[in-house]
Amino acid sequence: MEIFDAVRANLLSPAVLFFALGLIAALTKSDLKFPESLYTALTIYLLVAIGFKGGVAINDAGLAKVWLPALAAMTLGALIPLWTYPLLRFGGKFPAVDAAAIAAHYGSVSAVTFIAATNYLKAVNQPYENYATAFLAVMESPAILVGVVLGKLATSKSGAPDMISLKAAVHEALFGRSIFLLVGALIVGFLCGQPGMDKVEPFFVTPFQGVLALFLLEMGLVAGRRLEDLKKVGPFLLAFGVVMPLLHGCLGVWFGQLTGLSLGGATLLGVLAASASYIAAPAAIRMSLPDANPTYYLTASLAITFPFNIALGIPIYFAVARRLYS
Amino acid sequence: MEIFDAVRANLLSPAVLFFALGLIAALTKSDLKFPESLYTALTIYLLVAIGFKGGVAINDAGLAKVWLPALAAMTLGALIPLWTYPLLRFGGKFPAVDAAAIAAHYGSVSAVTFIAATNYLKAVNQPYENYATAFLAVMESPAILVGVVLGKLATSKSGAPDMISLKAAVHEALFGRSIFLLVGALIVGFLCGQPGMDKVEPFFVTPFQGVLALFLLEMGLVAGRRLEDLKKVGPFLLAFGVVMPLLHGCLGVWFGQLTGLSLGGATLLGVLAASASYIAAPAAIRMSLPDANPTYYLTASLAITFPFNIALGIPIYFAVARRLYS
Amino acid sequence: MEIFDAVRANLLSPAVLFFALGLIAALTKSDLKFPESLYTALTIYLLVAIGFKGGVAINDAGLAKVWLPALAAMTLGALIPLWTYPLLRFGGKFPAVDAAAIAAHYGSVSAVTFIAATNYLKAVNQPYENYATAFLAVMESPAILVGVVLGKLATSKSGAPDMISLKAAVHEALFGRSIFLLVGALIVGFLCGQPGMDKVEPFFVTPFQGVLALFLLEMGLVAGRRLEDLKKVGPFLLAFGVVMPLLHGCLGVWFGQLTGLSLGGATLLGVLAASASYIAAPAAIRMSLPDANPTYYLTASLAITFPFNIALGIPIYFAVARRLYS
Amino acid sequence: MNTHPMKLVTIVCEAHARDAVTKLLRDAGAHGWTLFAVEGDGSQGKRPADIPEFANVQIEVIVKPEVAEHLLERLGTEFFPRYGMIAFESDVRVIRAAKF
Amino acid sequence: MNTHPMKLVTIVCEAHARDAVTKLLRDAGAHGWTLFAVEGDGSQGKRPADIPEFANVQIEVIVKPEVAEHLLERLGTEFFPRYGMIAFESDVRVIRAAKF
Amino acid sequence: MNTHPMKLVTIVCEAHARDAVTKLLRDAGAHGWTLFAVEGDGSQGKRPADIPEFANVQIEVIVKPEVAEHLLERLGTEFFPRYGMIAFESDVRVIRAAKF
Ligand SMILES: Nc1ncnc2c1ncn2[C@@H]1O[C@H](COP(=O)(O)O)[C@@H](O)[C@H]1O
Ligand SMILES: Nc1ncnc2c1ncn2[C@@H]1O[C@H](COP(=O)(O)O)[C@@H](O)[C@H]1O
Ligand SMILES: Nc1ncnc2c1ncn2[C@@H]1O[C@H](COP(=O)(O)O)[C@@H](O)[C@H]1O
Ligand code: NA
Ligand code: NA
Ligand code: NA
Repeated sequence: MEIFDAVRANLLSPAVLFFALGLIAALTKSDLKFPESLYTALTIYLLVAIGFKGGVAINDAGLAKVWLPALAAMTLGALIPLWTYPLLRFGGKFPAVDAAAIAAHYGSVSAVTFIAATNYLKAVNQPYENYATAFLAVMESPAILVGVVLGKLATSKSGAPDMISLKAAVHEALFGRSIFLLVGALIVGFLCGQPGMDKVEPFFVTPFQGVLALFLLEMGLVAGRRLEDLKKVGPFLLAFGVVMPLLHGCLGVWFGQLTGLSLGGATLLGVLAASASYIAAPAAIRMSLPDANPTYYLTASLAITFPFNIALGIPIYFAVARRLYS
Repeated sequence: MEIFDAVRANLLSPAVLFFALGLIAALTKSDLKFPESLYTALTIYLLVAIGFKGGVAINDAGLAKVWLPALAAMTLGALIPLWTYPLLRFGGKFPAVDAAAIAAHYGSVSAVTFIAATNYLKAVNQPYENYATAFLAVMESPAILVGVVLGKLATSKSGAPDMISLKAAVHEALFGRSIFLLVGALIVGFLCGQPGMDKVEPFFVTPFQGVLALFLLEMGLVAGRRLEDLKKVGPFLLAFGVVMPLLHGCLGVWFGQLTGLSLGGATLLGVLAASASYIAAPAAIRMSLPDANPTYYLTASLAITFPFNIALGIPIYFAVARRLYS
Repeated sequence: MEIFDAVRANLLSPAVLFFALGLIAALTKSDLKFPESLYTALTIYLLVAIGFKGGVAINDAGLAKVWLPALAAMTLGALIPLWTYPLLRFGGKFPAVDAAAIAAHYGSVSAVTFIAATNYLKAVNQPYENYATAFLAVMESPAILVGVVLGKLATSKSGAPDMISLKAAVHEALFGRSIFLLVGALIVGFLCGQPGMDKVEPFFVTPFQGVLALFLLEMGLVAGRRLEDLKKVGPFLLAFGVVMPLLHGCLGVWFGQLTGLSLGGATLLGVLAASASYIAAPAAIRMSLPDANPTYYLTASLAITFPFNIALGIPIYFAVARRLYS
Repeated sequence: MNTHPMKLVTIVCEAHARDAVTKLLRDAGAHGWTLFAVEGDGSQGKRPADIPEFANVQIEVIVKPEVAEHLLERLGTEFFPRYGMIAFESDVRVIRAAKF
Repeated sequence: MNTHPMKLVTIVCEAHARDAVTKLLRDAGAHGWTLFAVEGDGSQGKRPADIPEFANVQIEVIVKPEVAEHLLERLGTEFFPRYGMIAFESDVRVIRAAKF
Repeated sequence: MNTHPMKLVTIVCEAHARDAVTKLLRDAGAHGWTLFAVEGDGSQGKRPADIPEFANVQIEVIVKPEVAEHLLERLGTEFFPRYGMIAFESDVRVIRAAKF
């Protein structure tokens, strides 16, 4: 039964095992802690490395190949909040602003989940379009903007204009650190092309998988510390955090096939659609929708969806893609 | 005269020279300082790398080979406090709680000293059992627990139950960050085996020696800043910090031979026995024996025994092992 | 037209493009920020790596080859303040203490500019003396000391002896973190030679160019945040920050040729002469000439001369050297 | 040295509120501020500062009494409903009153 | 905005005492605390914070006067004999007294 | 626990002034100090603490009233003309007055 094997292969990879180790450290109340500056440093490294690699790949492949699936990815990201918002609002009985905030997170993407997926594909020797990073880059912002607009429409009366200005949201969604690093490195990589890659490959590519393993140890710690918040968010959000990714994952894979991506590329688009942002979206939402309760969207994306995708989601979306492409 | 050559080879290695550079920086009051988060990051890297490597090695060798010498290592670690405690108490006239605290440090081990020793053996082309890391892992906790118990028996009357609970000591000795990282990475490595190693080798193995050199620069700074405390601890502890390692080193080498280790493996067991903990033990002791004076055990392990082992101890134990095995 | 090509080749390198990305991040007020400890960690890595590499190179080449050009470099560094000081004092109408402070910065050197230049030469396949790092090492301090003396002569009356002691300046100029790391690693490399290099090469050499690219991203951020200070310093200092480097660059190239350096080596000596310190000098000057206004010297070296050299200066000095050597 | 009475207003809030708060300080008429990262625990749960989303900052600002009054006013009405935070004022004596 | 008088208790102690102190705060009835790493110098020598074993933390806690009293009491008797530390209280005025 | 009145002198200054200030504290008769890195904004512009050259430190020192007086005196005359900084004092009550 292929899904089972796919999952098993994933669970025994260093990255996932180190993530589990981090979870255990948090649950056993070990005093193990990564300094915040180490977390930030690793984030910067991963975003710059993946962005640069993707840019070089676009340079190799040519924009002609990239624009269509990229457009599809962008559209998908922008659309997701349109059904997750009403679902949360009326199905989950969430306040409008919270529903909008959560919707923004699930329309946006998680770079680390994407990176873990590329490593998984490498491990199972499944080729994929290296320029897929471009999809990651274009999917991060749109959903955030859509979500903020939805939230504004619902909270248009309340005061404190200085904080609820849409402008801030747009700026944060376009120049926030994670998006800026990713898109910036992508452009740098695109301008340098292969000659530039030859210079920096030993730093940005060769040790990449090991760095990811170390980073996932930290992410396990971070997610583990949030597990107690699961009680606070209620059963609906719990189910939402697992079911929606499965749904969006299939949708993403299907979009990938429609736009002519390979089996690997479609899997990655599925992973992106299924993933929920926990860096870009929280920062932008906190600034532009301060009335939304962070416990909801952070717990959902960080403590539910992220671990689910890392452990089970990725191989599942891959199996789905295999089914679809066979 | 072989000891002399062994020492000379050691003193001209980058690791030891950078350690000396750090000492000089501290003594010349240079404003050179590593941020604490860099120290923590390097510690995490070294522990995870060595643990993972060891786990993969155990997976290769099979547990059958490992358990006996590991048991011997563990026993040795647990026994050391039983003679160092009375020696400090009655020979050194130390208060019971301080004697127990210091004894715990010398029964436990220093991961960095162990790592430096493996690098030394590589440099002199002396093969050793890669799974020796298992000995490091199992030797860290037992002596701490024994030391804490000894300390408790001596201070059983005094108040503040919340702090002096043995439970805290056990938890710290088993889930403290250094032990948790080492054992955790060991298990991860064991589960992944060689396929996992292939993925992360360029990060956890290839640059390892260079990272160690940089870390020892920092350790030189740290140790150098403590040198002025040497005055405070008195001649007995000074002698203790040099003589006991030599004694325990020979003991460890001998245990290694008895349990069928190779020349290299026996040297490492000697190094472990000779080394004194300065990460795991101080944290555990400070929490479970707060009445013990940190100046004693930190100065002894950090400012006396650690530099001695790095510069002279390692090659000496190796020479001793060579003598024993010839 | 060769200068144009030389500049173009430089502008499309990852290092320079990442520097530009950092500038853009600062100008667009992105919330991208490197933790200070990451900046410090990268600085330590770059200084130790370049120093160690240089030391090994001196060990290979032998001191006989190195001493003459090194002496020339040192002299040049010490002389530069002698004409920049009066120029700033009387031409720029700067207070004596500020003129002295700025002069010290331009006589001293920027390690990062030097490193960027070595990478540029690698990129254009221009061989150079690896021991050129020695020139970097010996040029950092002399100008600082000369500058401090000039400043003292001008402010000899004013109070607070504890701060204006020349002793502090000398100590800072010789044991300040950047100089200490560079010279220390140089000596360590010299003592280890190639056998030591073999051990640490995968960490200190292989990923070096990639680390530099990441560091220049941060330097772009840092420099970008200072651009608003350009208004405060006035047109004279603006011109000074661009014209003097060109002048000193040619002078350095010429000194290089006189002392028998290769085309590559002469270029590097030019770069060193043209560069202005922003780590060693500011620290030393702030302590020994506290009455000097940091806005002047920091803006000049960090926001004017550093970006100019990284983007245009380096290829220009190289083109000049090519002209001179053809 | 003659010292001058001023108010020190201390704010501890989540890192994401940083820009909004510092903007408020400027609007309220503060001439400067000091800020640093802190961990914390409170009614909204632990802030271990392991990632920016769970980090706190402590902001200290020295202002004239009337500015402090106005500042706390706005913090209480605009910020407290939205952010996990505390704010308090205390009496200090500064040198160089002109700076504040 | 009407403010309410409270006590700010500040504790500077070695990092290894952190858990013991925060536990004490809870026991003594504090509803929260703020903590950050500091360097220091004192009777027990320099604390350069180069490694955790030589790091300090500063803990700030706002409590009702009677809680402050009790807190300092226990710090003085249980902690001062064991740890390198200082502790002091000062008067502050908070908004939202209910939080404390 | 009986507490003893003391002065808390707080100094925020550029990181490069650190050694000069701590030396002054010793000279003035302080028995210890606490220090940590901070960001800031003020009359001399932003101090984002991105590099040491643009970093601030906050130094807290508890001293007897007369020492505080003397300390602020020297800070105002020797340091304020040279460094970007602020300094202020406040009243605190310590336990173990002997330490200060
Ligand atoms: N009683 C207190 N004393 C000191 N700091 C507090 C206190 N209560 C809350 N804080 C700080 O204020 C932050 C937000 O508080 P809260 O909104 O109650 O979670 C906490 O994370 C703490 O850093
Ligand atoms: N007079 C003081 N002013 C401010 N902080 C102090 C003072 N004395 C001690 N400290 C802080 O308290 C810590 C422990 O003090 P001690 O037990 O005297 O070594 C020191 O490391 C400093 O951080
Ligand atoms: N009003 C204020 N409140 C709090 N901190 C201040 C204030 N003014 C200045 N500072 C701090 O003191 C440092 C130096 O101030 P200045 O010399 O005015 O630039 C600033 O970087 C801030 O950290
Ligand atoms: Na998504
Ligand atoms: Na031992
Ligand atoms: Na120069």
